[in-house]
Amino acid sequence: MKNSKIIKTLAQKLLPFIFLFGFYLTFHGHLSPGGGFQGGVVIATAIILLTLSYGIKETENRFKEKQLRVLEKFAILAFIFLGLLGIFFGYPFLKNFLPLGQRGCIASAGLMIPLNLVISIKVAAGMTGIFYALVKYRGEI
Amino acid sequence: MTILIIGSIRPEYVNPRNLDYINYYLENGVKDTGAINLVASIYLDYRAYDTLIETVVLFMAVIGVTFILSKG
Amino acid sequence: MLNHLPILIIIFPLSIAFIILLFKKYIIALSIFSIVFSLASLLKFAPSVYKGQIISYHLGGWPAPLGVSLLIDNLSFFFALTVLLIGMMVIIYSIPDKKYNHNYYFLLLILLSSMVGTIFTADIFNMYILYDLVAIATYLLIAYYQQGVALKASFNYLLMSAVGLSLFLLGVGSLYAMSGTLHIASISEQLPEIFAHNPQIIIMSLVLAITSMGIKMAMVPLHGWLPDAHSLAPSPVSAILSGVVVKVGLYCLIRLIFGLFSTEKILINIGSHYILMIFGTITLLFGAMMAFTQIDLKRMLAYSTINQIGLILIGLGINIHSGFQGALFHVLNHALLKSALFFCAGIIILQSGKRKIHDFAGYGEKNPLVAFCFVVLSLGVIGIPPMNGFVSKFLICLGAIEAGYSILALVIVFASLITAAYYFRVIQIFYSEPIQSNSNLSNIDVAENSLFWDKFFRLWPIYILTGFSLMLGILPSLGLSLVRPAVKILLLNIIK
Amino acid sequence: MTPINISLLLFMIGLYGVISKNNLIKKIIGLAIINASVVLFFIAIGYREGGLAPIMSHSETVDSANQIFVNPIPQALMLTAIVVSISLTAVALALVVKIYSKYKTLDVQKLYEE
Repeated sequence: MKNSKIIKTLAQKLLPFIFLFGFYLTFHGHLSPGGGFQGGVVIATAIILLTLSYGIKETENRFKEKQLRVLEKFAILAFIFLGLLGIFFGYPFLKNFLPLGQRGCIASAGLMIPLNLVISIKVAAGMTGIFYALVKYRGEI
Repeated sequence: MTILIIGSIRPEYVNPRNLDYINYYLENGVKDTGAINLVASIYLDYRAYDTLIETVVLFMAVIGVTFILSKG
Repeated sequence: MLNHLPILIIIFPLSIAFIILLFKKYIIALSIFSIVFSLASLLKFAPSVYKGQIISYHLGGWPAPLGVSLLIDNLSFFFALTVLLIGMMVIIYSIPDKKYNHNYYFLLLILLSSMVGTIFTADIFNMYILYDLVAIATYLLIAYYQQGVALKASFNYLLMSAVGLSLFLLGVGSLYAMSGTLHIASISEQLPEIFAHNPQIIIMSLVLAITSMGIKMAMVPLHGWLPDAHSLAPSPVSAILSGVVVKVGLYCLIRLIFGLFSTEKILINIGSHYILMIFGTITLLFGAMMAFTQIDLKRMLAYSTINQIGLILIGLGINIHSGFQGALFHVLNHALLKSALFFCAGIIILQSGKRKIHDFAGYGEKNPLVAFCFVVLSLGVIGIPPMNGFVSKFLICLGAIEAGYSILALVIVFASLITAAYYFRVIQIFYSEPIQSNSNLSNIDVAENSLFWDKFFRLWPIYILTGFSLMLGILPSLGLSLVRPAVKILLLNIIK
Repeated sequence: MTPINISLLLFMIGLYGVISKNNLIKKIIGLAIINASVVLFFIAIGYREGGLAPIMSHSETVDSANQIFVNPIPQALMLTAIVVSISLTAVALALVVKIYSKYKTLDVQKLYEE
C-alpha cells in the first residue's frame, strides 16, 4: 500500500483540484451552500489524502506542522482583529462595516468574504493539526 | 416505555408569532447583509459572535489533542 | 471606546491568550494585565449598575431579538466580579510553579474569559456555545499533569457534561421552536401564551435545563464527576473549579429559572422552586455524609463543595427575600472560602508530599500561618459567627423559617454539625503530635529553603482571601449591599 | 412518527450507548449519536411544508413572493453545533488514546477497579 505508484500519482494530481474546490466553497460561501468551515475541511482532506498516500514525513516537508500552528493562531487573531476594526470605525463589535455590494456578485456581503477566508484557513490548519497529532502518536503511517 | 413517552410528545410547532421572526430574516436578510445565502448571512453576520466562539472551541480541541498526545 | 467595554471585557483576555501562545514571552505579566484590565473595566460599570441601570450591548449592531446581545445587570455584575476576583488570585498563586507553561496560562485565560462571556450573554444558544468552551478548557486543565487517574477523571467529566450540554441544546431547540427567537427576554415575554397552548413542551425544556445545569453544578444524583475531577486536578485548578466553574452552572440555572421560566402562572403551575428545594436538601445531606467518610484532603474538600451547593439551592428554592439574599451571598462566600481552602491544601500537599489526612499530623507547628488560615477558613465554611459563612447560613435559615419550612432550618443546622465534624477532624490532626516524624521533616526543610518570592506568591492569595472573608464576616452589610440589588432582580421577575 | 420523535428516539439510543456500554470508544460513538440526533431535531423544527433551501435568487424581481423557504436559523445554529461536537469527539478520542497507553485496556470495569 505504501509503495503503490498509482495512489501516489493520483493523490499528487488530485491535490490542486481539491484545493481549488475548497477555495471555491470558501469564496462562494455567501452565494451558494458552503462556507468557511466546509471549504476548510475540504482543504484539510487534501492534506490528509497526501499523508495517507505518502506517509507523514514527506507530507511534513511540504506542510510543516509548526507553520500550520502559527497560521491557525494568526487566523483567530485576524478574526478578532476584523471584529475590533468595527470598533475602530465607530461601529459595534463584528459589525459588517464594508460596503455590501451588488446582490449576487462575488464581491458582495462586506465582511463575509474575509471572515470566510479566515475561518477556512483556521479550520484547514486545525483539522490537519488534529490528524498530525493522532498519526504521530501512533507513529505508523 | 421510552418509546411511548416519546410518541406521546406531540409538538405543534406552528406558532403564529414564531413565523414573524422567521419572515423578518427571509424578507430583509439579503437587504441587511448583502448575501443571498441566508444561512451564511446568519452564520457570519447576525450571529457572528457565535462563530468566533466556535472557532475558538475548535482551536481548543486542536491544542487539547496535541497537548494530551505530546508528552511521554 | 467606552461604550464598547462589555465586549472588550470578554475579548481582551481571549486575544491576550492567543498572543501568549504565539510569542511565549512575558506570559505571567500579560495574563495578569489582561485580567486586571477586565476587572477594572468591570468595576467601571459599578455605579451605573447599582443605580439599577441595565446595560445591554448588541453585537454586530443588530437589535435584541435578531442578533446576539450582551446584558449586564446586577446579577451578572455580581457573578462576573466573583469570577474575575478568584481568577486573579489563581493566576497569582500559580506563578511560582515551574510546571505551568504557556499552555496552562492560555487555558486559564480562555476559561476565565469564556466564563465571563457565559455570564454576560443574553442569548441561550450563545450561552450553550460559551459553556462548551468553559467545559473543554476544564477537561484540559484537569488532565494537565497527565497522570492516569486525572485522565480518567477528565474523561468521566467529559462524558457527563457532553451529555448534559446536549440535553441543554435539546431544551434550547424546543424553546426556539415554540417562540421563534433565542433572546432570553423575548422568549420570556411569549412564554405565558405558549404555556396556555402547549404546556408539556415548556415543562420538558425546564426539566432539560435543570438536568443539564444540575450536571454542571453537581446536584446529587448527577454529581458523579465532581469528586474525582476536583480532587485530582492541580491545586489552583481545583480552586477555580470549586470556587467558580460550579457557580457558573448555578448562574445559568438562576438565569433560566428566574429569568426565562419566570412568569407567575408558570411558576405556580410547575413549581420549579420545589424541585430546587428537594434536590438542594438531598445534595446538602449527601455531600455532608460523603465528606465525612473521606480520608483524602482534597477529596473531602470536593465533597464539601457539593454540600455547600446544596445549601445554595435550598436558599434559592425557598423563594423568599432573605433566602435569595443568603443564597447569593453564600455564592460569594463559598467562592472565597473554598478557593482559599484549596490553595491551603495545595501548599500542605506540596510541603508534605502526601494527600491523606492522617499524614498531616503536627503540621500546625511546622507551618503555623497556613494552618491558622485553614482553621479560619474552615470555621467560615462551617458557619461560626465571626466569619462570613455564618451570615449567609443564618439568612438562609431565617428565610426557611419565614417561609414556613422550619424543618429545613433544622436540616441545615444538622448538616452544619456534620460539616463541623469533618473539618474539626482535620484541624485536630493538624495540631496533634506526629506519630512518627521521619519523612515529613526533610521535605519541609526543602520548602523552607525555597525562594522568598515563591512563598510570597503562594501565601499572599490565601491571606488576601482570608482577609476578605473575615472582613465580610465582621461587616456583613458590605457584602449584602453587593448582593441586595441582585436579589431585587430575582424578586421582580417573580412578582411580574 | 415525525422526524422530531425519531430524533428523540435517536437521542435515547445514544444515551443508552453512553450509559450501558463498557468500551470507551463505544461510549464516544454514543455521544456522536446524541449529537447527530440533536442536529436532526433542529433541522426538523426548521422545516416547513414544501419549503426550499434558504438561498435567494440573484435578481430582486423573482423574489420570495410565492415561494416558501425553510427557516435558516436552525441550520446556521447547527453549523456551530457540529463543529462543537467535532471538537468534543477529538478531545475525547485523544483522552482515550492516552488512557489506553497507560492502562492497556478500554474496558470501564477494569479501568475503575483499581
